[in-house]
Amino acid sequence: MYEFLVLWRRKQDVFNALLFFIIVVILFPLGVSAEPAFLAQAASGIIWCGVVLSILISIDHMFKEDYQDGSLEQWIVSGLSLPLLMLLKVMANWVVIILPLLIMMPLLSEMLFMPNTSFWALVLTLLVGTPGLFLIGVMGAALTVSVRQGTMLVMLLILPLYLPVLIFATSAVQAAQSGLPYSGFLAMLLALSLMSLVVSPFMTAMAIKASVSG
Amino acid sequence: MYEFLVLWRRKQDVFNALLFFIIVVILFPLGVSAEPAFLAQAASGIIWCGVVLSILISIDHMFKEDYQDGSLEQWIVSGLSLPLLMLLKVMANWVVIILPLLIMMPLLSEMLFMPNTSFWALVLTLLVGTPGLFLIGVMGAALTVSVRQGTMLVMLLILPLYLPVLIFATSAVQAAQSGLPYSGFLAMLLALSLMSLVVSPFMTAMAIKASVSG
Amino acid sequence: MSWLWFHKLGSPKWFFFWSKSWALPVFCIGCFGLVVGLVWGLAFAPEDYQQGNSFRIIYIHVPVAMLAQSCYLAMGVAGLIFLVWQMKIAPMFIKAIAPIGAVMALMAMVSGAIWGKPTWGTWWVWDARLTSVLVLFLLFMGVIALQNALEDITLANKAAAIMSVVGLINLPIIKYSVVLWNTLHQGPTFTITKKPEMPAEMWLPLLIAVVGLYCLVAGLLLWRIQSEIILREHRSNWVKQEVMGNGL
Amino acid sequence: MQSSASLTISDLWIERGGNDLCKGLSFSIHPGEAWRVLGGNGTGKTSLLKVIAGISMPLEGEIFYLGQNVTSDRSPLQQEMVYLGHLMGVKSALTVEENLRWYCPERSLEELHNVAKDLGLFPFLASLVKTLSAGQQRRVALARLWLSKKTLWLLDEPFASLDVEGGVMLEVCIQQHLTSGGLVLLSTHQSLSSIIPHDVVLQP
Amino acid sequence: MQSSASLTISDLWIERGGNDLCKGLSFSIHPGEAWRVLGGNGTGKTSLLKVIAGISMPLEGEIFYLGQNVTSDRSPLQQEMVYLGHLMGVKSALTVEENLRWYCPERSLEELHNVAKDLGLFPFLASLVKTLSAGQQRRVALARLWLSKKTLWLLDEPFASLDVEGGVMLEVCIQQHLTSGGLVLLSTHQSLSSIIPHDVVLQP
Amino acid sequence: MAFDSFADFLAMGRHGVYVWSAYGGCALVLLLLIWQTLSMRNKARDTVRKRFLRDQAR
Ligand code: HEM
Ligand SMILES: Nc1ncnc2c1ncn2[C@@H]1O[C@H](COP(=O)(O)OP(=O)(O)OP(=O)(O)O)[C@@H](O)[C@H]1O
Ligand SMILES: Nc1ncnc2c1ncn2[C@@H]1O[C@H](COP(=O)(O)OP(=O)(O)OP(=O)(O)O)[C@@H](O)[C@H]1O
Ligand SMILES: [Mg+2]
Ligand SMILES: [Mg+2]
Repeated sequence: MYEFLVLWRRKQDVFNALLFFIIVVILFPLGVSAEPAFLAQAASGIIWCGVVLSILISIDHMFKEDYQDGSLEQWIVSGLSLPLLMLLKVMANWVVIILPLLIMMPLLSEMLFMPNTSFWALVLTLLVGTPGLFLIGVMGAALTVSVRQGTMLVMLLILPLYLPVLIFATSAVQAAQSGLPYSGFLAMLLALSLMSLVVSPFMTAMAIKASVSG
Repeated sequence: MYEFLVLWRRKQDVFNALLFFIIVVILFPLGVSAEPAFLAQAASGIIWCGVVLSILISIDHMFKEDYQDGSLEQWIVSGLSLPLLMLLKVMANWVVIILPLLIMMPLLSEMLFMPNTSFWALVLTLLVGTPGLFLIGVMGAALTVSVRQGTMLVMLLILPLYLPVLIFATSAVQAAQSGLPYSGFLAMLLALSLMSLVVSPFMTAMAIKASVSG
Repeated sequence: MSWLWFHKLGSPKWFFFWSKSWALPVFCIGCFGLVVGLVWGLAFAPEDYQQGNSFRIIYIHVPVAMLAQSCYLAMGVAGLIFLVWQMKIAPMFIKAIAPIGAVMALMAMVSGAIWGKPTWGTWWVWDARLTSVLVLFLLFMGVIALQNALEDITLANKAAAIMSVVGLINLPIIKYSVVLWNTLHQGPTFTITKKPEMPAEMWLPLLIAVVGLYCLVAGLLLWRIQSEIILREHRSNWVKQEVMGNGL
Repeated sequence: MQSSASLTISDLWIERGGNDLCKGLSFSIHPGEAWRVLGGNGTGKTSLLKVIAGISMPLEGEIFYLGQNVTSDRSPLQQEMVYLGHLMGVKSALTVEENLRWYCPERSLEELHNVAKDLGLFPFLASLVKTLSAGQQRRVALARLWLSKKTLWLLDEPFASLDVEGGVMLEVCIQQHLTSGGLVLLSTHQSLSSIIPHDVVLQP
Repeated sequence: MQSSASLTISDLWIERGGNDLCKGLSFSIHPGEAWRVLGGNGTGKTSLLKVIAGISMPLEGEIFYLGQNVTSDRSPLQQEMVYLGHLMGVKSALTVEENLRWYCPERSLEELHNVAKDLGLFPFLASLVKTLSAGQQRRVALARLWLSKKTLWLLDEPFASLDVEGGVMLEVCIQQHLTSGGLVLLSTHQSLSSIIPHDVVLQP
Repeated sequence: MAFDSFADFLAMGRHGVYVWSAYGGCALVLLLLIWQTLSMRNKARDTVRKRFLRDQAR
């Protein structure tokens, strides 16, 4: 898919997404408290908040350029299945943004003094939960694509939908931390991701169509 | 100044900046821990991190549109003092984004169980510190204005420079919280803001010129 | 004093030929010094009574940490020179030194982290020195990312110079602020005013290793600047001659 | 009437921002015909083309393609149509070659290079589109026409920012497309060298 | 020679992306003269205008305005110049009226309204520019010319996306500007009705 | 010599893993940097040479 090509051209951005995430993770110890005990307790929450914020920021740009250079018009006109295109685009973005992030995870968990018990839970929640975040996010991005400077608007629309994911994920990690089973939370996350997989491509396609024809 | 007019047209965005900030502040209790004792300790740090992130996000857009519609070219050609224009633009943005935020402050400090002792310290640090954040931020925004999807790049460039402000501000609030004098920290913040006031407009103007002529 | 050397230094052609004769010797001296310093430090220096043999990491840790800081200093000065005098060589210098500096900062963090495990019990703490090296690393990465993101060469030159100067102004502030915020790390061994507290057998190899690494990096830097010059001045006749001959 | 025409617009009513742009507009395009949409600035040429392309919806009226009503489901039309709007859909972060391959993945690299040569883009194949001049960017978009095998061309001011040579090339290309039975609907302000006999005139 | 000419370009050498666009270009524009920059797509018309406007820098060469060397310090030139590029500097998030007031704060509201009437923009004074058609947006940018009292006009393809009526209006406006002693330098691909006797031709 | 035997030298007290991994990591990175620098120089020379030959051919 050429989507990858476009992303590859912007490999710099991918790299930047990663660095942004790292920076958020740095910001918290510095701004709030740097004591290992505090950080160990807050680590998974901080990482998840960082992930949510990076996704929010990168997702907002997903259709902006395509809108401004007229590519969205071309997609609509092309007769290809718009929902499918959306899905591919989301997948490409997910791979490119989340994968490097997962690779960084051991390093970050060390920097935040995260206990080993919860590390794998964190990785699992990220794997299962982030596709949902992306899928929910694109709906917002599609709705606001015709609004210049829509970043904030996207966030406003999306964040309430992100809260359940965030809550389930951090609950899972906390359960793992105290030695409880957390597969229930993971199942909930998976369910959320699957649900958005069903709903999101169609909603996104509809939103894109509405934005472009407006 | 018409800068205000453009901003006023986008009052939705201003409103959104505010809401983004509120959402960040909500995200943390949910993601990390909602215990009052924990929150009271972390409140000022969370609020400052929220402020830093909102400024980062809104600052990235500051010149994008002006670049894309050719206004930056017109500014350069107009023969007006570019550093002065930059300063005015920063001022307009600061007023529009920080003022509502300050108005929200009592509400948020209540929500995060912030002790009264440190409330005024927080407000003062925000008043004194945020102009510096804006002034530092525009330099990054000006440097990356010709890069599409430069958000992440801006953050990477700017955030290391934001750390001192963040550290002095939270130190001030923590000093206030434990009843110590914090005017020294405030003076440092003021010094930082003043220094960036001297350096930033010129650097920004230079960066804008370089970006447009490229 | 004549300013001639300054203008000469600014001319890529002059710099190229000047550096061509210096790069290899400096690099070799550097390698030699580093090897001598490290072998001495690793095998012959006495054991530290507190930390045992883990302290031997100092012979690589301190040189790279010092280099990281010096590289930023040099980069910032080059940026300043470019902004004030438009010296042609300065942006090439920045382009060449930024990756070296980033690597040095990274090595300082890695060697420090490995040292931290036996002495402090963790790989990482949020301490002033460590945080400021991390920030240093991010500043280097910022300059590199900026140069990569901007295709237009004149813009990339200016932007990188502005960024390095701004970082240079901020570096002492960052340092001061993090020191104020949290200090755990050891103070400096070498100061101009005081003699080191370690025994000479311990600090002498360190000094040799530091000087060696400086020379090694200087050699690398000259080579990198040379390749930058070749790429940027590819249309001038002397580059053609240089490239078609086998001088390189 | 509908049977012999490939594209039939019947009784179209378009409204933008509360103003009627056209009401009761009807015309048919037969194979080998080119139609020109004429009208001053703001009379609704772009809006009309967008409605036919299926990007926006008409208030009333129907569109038939090969006798089939495609007003609500454009898929039969879309597979045989190229639309080139004011925004050209060229990715400025990609190089010229990557853009062409993105739009015409079924064409061989050699074909792409030939077209690029014809359009004077060959030396710029590896340049990012955003560094090209306005006319060169337009040429990149036009390369799609050269390469496409679609029947219906909807072109919104295709001559904009092209130089004289480029304009002649485009006219020749349209002529060829018509002789091979294609349909062309284009909007323009320039007086073309009489290759286009049919006009839709929009009143302000 | 320099003394009688208002704008003198001497020995200009412009380079973009490693290619020379022009080398040793010299010409002078005298008061009351209009010059046209001609050349195919990508020959460097836009680049030339940008260099004269002071947006980018030439590799070599000098620019004189009223006998004064303004190559490195454009401020004397800038105060008497309007530059209209491919990007028009029109704020699409503002209404037409707000745009005009933004650019010409010294003009009265009545004058603005009169110009808007002339350009057919009066009904759209309160519409956001982004909802206007391409030609209407161009007209908003042109309103600046009508309203400005600057001497030197640098226009990059000002006729783009204007309809015939708009083009005639612009030509008349340029003519008036010339008779009042103004200087015009414009790039275009269209053949104008002979109002412009002087050409700078750029070779590819 | 601060060590009695070569094995002692490798063991570094109890800290062999740390010392040697630190040195190994740094040596690796340093060698990579040197290699990259030299290859960059060669690549620069080759591209310029190729460009020159191409221009000559035209
Ligand atoms: C990631 C972790 C670390 C980083 C980023 C770091 C960074 C630095 C820096 C920037 C210097 C200053 C070099 C100079 O300019 O003199 C330094 C020196 C030094 N570090 Fe570290 N360090 C780290 C961990 C450690 C650990 C764990 C130890 C041992 C307990 C240690 C011991 C020393 C010593 C003894 C010096 C020499 C002080 C001097 O002579 O200046 N460092 N380090
Ligand atoms: N930022 C840039 N980086 C690299 N090359 C550039 C840049 N801008 C322009 N060029 C190149 O300079 C040449 C001239 O561009 P310019 O925009 O001046 O042409 P033009 O004469 O205005 O053409 P048109 O009629 O198509 O508008 C083009 O070949 C283009 O590729
Ligand atoms: N999104 C929109 N919202 C409101 N009004 C719109 C919108 N888009 C277009 N219009 C209005 O519709 C009218 C026709 O616009 P259109 O772009 O179709 O004109 P056009 O014939 O293409 O003109 P031009 O020759 O200038 O390109 C204009 O008056 C414009 O203000
Ligand atoms: Mg139109
Ligand atoms: Mg042009």
